[in-house]
Amino acid sequence: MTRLVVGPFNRVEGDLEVTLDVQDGRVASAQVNSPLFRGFEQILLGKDPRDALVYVPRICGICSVSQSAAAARALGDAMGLAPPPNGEFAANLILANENLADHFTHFYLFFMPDFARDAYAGRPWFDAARARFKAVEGTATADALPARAAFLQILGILAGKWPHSLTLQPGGSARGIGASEKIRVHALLREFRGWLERHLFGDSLEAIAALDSIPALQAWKASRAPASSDFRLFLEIADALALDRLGRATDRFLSYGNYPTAGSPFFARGVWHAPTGTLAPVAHTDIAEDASHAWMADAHPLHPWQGDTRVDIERLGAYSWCKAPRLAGEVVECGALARQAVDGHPLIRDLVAVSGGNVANRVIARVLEFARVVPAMERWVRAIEPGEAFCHHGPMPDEAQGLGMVEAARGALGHWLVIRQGRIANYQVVAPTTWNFSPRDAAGTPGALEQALVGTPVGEGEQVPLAVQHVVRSFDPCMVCTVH
Amino acid sequence: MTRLVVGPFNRVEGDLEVTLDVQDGRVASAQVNSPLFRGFEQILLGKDPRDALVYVPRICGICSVSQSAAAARALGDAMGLAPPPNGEFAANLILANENLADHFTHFYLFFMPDFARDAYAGRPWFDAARARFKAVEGTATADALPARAAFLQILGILAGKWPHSLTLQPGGSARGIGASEKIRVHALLREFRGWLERHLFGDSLEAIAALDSIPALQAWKASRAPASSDFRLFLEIADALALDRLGRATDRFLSYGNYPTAGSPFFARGVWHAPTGTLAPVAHTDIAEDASHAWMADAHPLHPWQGDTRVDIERLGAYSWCKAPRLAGEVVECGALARQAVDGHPLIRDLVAVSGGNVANRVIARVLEFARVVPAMERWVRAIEPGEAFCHHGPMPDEAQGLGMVEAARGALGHWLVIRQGRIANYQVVAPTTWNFSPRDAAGTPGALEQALVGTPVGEGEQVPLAVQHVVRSFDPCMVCTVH
Amino acid sequence: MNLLWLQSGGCGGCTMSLLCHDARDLVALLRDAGINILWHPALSEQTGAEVIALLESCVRGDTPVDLLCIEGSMLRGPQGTGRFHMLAGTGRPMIAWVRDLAARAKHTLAIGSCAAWGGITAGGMNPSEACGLQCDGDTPGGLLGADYRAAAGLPVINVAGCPTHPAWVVETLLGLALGELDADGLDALARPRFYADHLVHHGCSRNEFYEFKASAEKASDLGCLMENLGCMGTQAHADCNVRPWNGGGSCITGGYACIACTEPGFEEPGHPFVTTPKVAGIPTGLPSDMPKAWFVALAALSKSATPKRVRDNARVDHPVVAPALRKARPK
Amino acid sequence: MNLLWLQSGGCGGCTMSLLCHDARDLVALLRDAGINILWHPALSEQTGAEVIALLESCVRGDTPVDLLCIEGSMLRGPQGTGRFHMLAGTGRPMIAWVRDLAARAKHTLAIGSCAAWGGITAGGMNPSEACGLQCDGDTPGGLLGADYRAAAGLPVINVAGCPTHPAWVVETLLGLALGELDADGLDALARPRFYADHLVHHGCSRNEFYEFKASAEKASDLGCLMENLGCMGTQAHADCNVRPWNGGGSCITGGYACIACTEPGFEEPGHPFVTTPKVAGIPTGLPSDMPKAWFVALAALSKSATPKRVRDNARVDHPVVAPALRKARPK
Repeated sequence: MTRLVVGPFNRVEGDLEVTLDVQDGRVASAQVNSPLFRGFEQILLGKDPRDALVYVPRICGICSVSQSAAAARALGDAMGLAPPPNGEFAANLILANENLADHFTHFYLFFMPDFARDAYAGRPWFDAARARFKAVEGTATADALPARAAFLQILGILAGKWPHSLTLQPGGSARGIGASEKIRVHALLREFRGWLERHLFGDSLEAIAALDSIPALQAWKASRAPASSDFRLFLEIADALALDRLGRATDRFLSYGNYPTAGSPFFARGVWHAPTGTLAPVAHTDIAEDASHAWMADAHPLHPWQGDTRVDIERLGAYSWCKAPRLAGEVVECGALARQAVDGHPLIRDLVAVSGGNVANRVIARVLEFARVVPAMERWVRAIEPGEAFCHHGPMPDEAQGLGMVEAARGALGHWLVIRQGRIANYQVVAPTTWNFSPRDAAGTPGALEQALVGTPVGEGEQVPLAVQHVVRSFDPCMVCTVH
Repeated sequence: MTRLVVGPFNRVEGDLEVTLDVQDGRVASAQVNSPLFRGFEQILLGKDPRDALVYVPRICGICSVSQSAAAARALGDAMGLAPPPNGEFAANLILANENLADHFTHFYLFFMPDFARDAYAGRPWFDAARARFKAVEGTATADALPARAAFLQILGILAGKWPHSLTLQPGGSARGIGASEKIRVHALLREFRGWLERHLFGDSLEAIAALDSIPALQAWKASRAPASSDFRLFLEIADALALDRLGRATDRFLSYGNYPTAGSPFFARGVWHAPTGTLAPVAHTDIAEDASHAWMADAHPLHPWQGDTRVDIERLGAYSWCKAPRLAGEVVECGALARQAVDGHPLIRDLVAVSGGNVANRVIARVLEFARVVPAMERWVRAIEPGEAFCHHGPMPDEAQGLGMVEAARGALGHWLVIRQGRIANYQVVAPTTWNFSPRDAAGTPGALEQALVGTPVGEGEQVPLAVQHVVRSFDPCMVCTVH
Repeated sequence: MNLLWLQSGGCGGCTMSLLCHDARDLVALLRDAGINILWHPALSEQTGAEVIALLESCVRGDTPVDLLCIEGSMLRGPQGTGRFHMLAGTGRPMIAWVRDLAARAKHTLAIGSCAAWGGITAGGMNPSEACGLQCDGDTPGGLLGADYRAAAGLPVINVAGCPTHPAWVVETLLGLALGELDADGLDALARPRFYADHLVHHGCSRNEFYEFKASAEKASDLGCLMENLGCMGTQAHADCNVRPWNGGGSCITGGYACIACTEPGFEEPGHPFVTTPKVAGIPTGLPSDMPKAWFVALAALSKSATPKRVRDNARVDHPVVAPALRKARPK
Repeated sequence: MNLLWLQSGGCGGCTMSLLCHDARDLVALLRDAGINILWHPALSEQTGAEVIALLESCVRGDTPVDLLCIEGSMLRGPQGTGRFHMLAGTGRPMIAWVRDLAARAKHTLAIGSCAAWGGITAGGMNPSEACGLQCDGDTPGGLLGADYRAAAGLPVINVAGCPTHPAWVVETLLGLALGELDADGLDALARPRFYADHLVHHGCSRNEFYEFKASAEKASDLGCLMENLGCMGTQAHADCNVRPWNGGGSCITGGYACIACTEPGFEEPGHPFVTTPKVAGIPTGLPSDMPKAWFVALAALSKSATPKRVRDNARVDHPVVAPALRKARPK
């Protein structure tokens, strides 16, 4: 049994440390820690509830809008406010812009560069991968950065700046959008669509979204040369490296649903239980955070509304700053794969049914969301009615509770808010990667990544096992969200 | 003898009409007209001299800064003002930015697309040329437009906007530049340099500037595949089409010199007499405009200070709104080729010595200026001293004369100003294309283009002979400058 | 939608400006919105006869013209003959072509102040008898007459400016293509309101100087340009500072005053462009809907209130006094 | 120059913001200025042991560190142990690594308000004992001490903001690489003056509303945000409106107030962020060097002079009254 402490783990958002017990060339046990603790939940205590909109986005720079959206929804829940149609469209566009940008960043900057490592030299796909995806040096970096920057100009128009915008409000959007902004956003969306169709897919977004089964996906991949588009190249690499047999966790997928219009979400909410192929509703009351292996006091599971964040640095048995959220006591996985599975996309359901949650499927689901969400964004922007209200207003109650549930890029994000005497009495955030990268709970059950890593091959002499990196990064982890 | 009236002649700046007498598959005679007359010299009469800075840039959208610079220098000359060092650097940067952008626009948008015409289908270089240079559709358009836009952001920083900036003043620049602007301009220059090195040359600018002879040029061209860079592709095409034997005019080259630092121009002023290989100085007093074949009254040659622009639409023998400027009575050619020849660049001198002014050489000279001017711009921006003055000020005299001589992208631009009673009494502009595309003078001598077109082959059934287009566009004509 | 672009009595600067659009792929952007470029003098391959054939097809109605973009003034001279601009190769006045094509167009756009009002070409004594498509300066009418309505029912859309901002053109084109731009989107002068409802003054980086009436006295001074150097930003309908040019510039950041190039008659302000007409020391040009009396009072008061930083920086070409650090939080 | 970038008690937003730089090729831009990225957590390939080896090499001085960029707060807690952030895989507090590396760096940059002052992480009662590299809020000192000077002689350069603008970072890096940024280029808080000498208020598109004290009353209103909604733009040292974000946005164009994220202590304004503290109806936060008396007078008078257009538009989320047309030239 060999113990490897892998860190710093980069090309994730934040600082990540993974401790592995390796035996017979495979991971026998894994413990995950985000070594950074800032205490946002403590910072928020006693603040004016609206100030949460300033603090919580700064939990994370990469999913700033998601946190902001969740906070706005929690506040809206507490205040009894819901956005008008324009507010919904604007909020959807803002959130979708960030979420897709996250996916884009993950694919091009965080995930794919691992296939351009010298360790893969000699593979038939390596030269193309290296030329395209080599960290910093590859053409993808030079192409992707401006594309991403241009795409995020949508946020510049709709939310002023990114990260950390205050545009999202409990009652909608603080930014009235006129015809000019509509046109500009539309233009930017079309431009981004063009880039995706040209570089990522080599095909129309609709064609990608229409892929409805594994055979269809395979057929699409075979229709052109692997290097003809980035996604094809990934599929080529995934097949070659059998990524579909790497990083499987609990196959229980949680999605809070997202992008509501007139209250109806574009992506459905629920829990997809892959082994049984069943979809169950989500009751937030089933959620409890267990700090038994965290450097936190009071380890027994608490619903976020009762949650308490107090540090106990000397806690025995603790190895993480991360609490262990559980849904009805179960470990779940969240993210694009969960979203699409819960939403019932046929390709994703097919993939999950065959191979569950794994490195390949997670990436495929993430990429699929480009094809599904961009067209939706085009519809949302066109639906905006300049001149109509974008934001509803209302008083802040002295006593209230609020819940904000949002699908961030990486999955289910929840904000639980308690207001007493007009001030924040409790504010608990359960972020997507908190679900995915949680430590063991009181029952000793490892978190999703901890489970996913078991069995991962470790090469001879590998200090930082590549397969482990693939698995870890396939979740698109954000440690600053995980521990806040 | 067939007469062809070619027009509208696009991918030039403005409206151009060329009347050809074709004989034996070649042009026997050519007459050039800019069919648009606006009367700027009339508009300016009686105005406050400073207003010239508003009006004259709007003679032309593509060389707005050149006109502005010439006006500023003429006013400076009249007021006895010269810019401080910072003013010189700023002005150089502003002018160079426009000039290089003009070259860039000409090469990618105006000139090269002619080689992507179906008429050249079948040529070994055609596919690459079509994919790259096809008007609107070619990759060059998609690549070049953003590159040009980014490059012109230098003007956004230094002059507020483009075209039509009032930043250039008689005493320097109205825009104080700080460290931040320096850094940004430098970054934009480096970015543009990167683009040029990556797409246009496939080599460093210094390497290009260092090419000192035809053999060196040929060797450089041969070192890589023709399609490896746009310039190589042009060279390939030029060789294939013997462009060096197309469009030769008088081989007398006029350059007013440009980009002064501490009064010394970066490019020398003079007249290069290719046949004799001699360089002569320029005396503006040798300049006279002959309106004998223009729809103008009072056709005899006049020095611009005495010039008068009065329309005579019924003038017999007139076929142009363009006057015929002559230097000591001679037809001269101006532009990049002239500048580099006058400045003594060895490659250009070599080329001119061998084949004179022709389509290929003009393009080569223009492209060469990227390699020579961009590094100079980098030096100018670094030379700026934030905090030091950028503009000198002084009173406008009631009675004065002023002369502004500038090298626009297309060549020698002169503004002659007479002030009486504090108002403009006379303002005469002799633009580069006025030199190049002038009609016959009183002596019947055709202008430079008219001479260059003689002998150009005309294909069977060609209504708009391709070779003619090559020749015409090789001059990078601007008809709105020509006739103003 | 088919887009046909013609240039006449202008400088071509509006096209040059358009080509500075910050889109990664401008052509693709237009194409993506369903806009097909029939012919553009700077971009299209067709030259000469090919162009003439196209124009004639459009005039005949064989080729639909959805977006007729005219850049440059309509030169009616000399003596209304239009001969100051005969379309090359056709021997026919440009104004004639425009009239014919406009009759066929679904939308007719005047690109730039030249095409909108006559613009700079109408300066001085207007030697070329320049006018706009539907305005002659600030007088309705122009080449096509005040009553002209394109096939879609809208008047000539005056995307005015000299040059016109690339985004103004693109958004107008996209707006028409996407059906987002209708009569309500045009101001009284038929300018797209998405930019014309702004004032150049909005977002001007010299706002603090304006607030304290700390004014530039000469070219290169940092202060507000209104008091002495002729800035008409408070009257000019454009968003040049809210939506800057060329990556972040504007006339004012370039160190010179706004001359209200989007306005009809900008070419003849009645005074030297870069000077401010005054009566009794008070600029005659004021914020477009602010009474002078108020301006006088405010101006005097705010001048008195000018912090040294603002006052000093207004008169130099680079900031010499930095804003104060906030030492203590407000109570 | 070698650039080493480490993240600690922040959100990574400054990196995310940097990657939004409008350069066509950001990496090439840096490379072009001679900047070699040794390691960046979001961009570099090296993971785990490779990184640790690199850091140790830098600490030893074997690998020169010319530009040490630190993003995120320095977490001294709990009880000064720094255990709230142990660099993954090293079992060593991040603050220890930073101290060692700073001792070797030619230039040390605090990227973002977290690294500069402690920033948002120091909010509330500062549970993590967060501080900046050389400032603890608005108190000099921080992790490295007030006396720290990098090898080149400059103090920690505080490229503060939350996030920090991509151009601020790039220009600072380029400025150092090109030798354009020296001590004179830093303000009293060691922020680069090219942005810190501006106020957010400069170039704010709501300037006309500010001028007439026509204020927004609620989120989404178009008016000036200072009077009611907590905008600190007149005090915040940044050029967010002069040099907008993400292609043209800013906090204020996004519909919300500037919270002065570039300032030390912005995380605890002493009042709810988007509200304006007032005394006797007068906002306590005024333009940083403007006497309140003037504000009172100007505000009163300018409110009286407010055109209906400005007054009405201030309180809606889209313009409802257009600027008046200028019917005739001023005399």
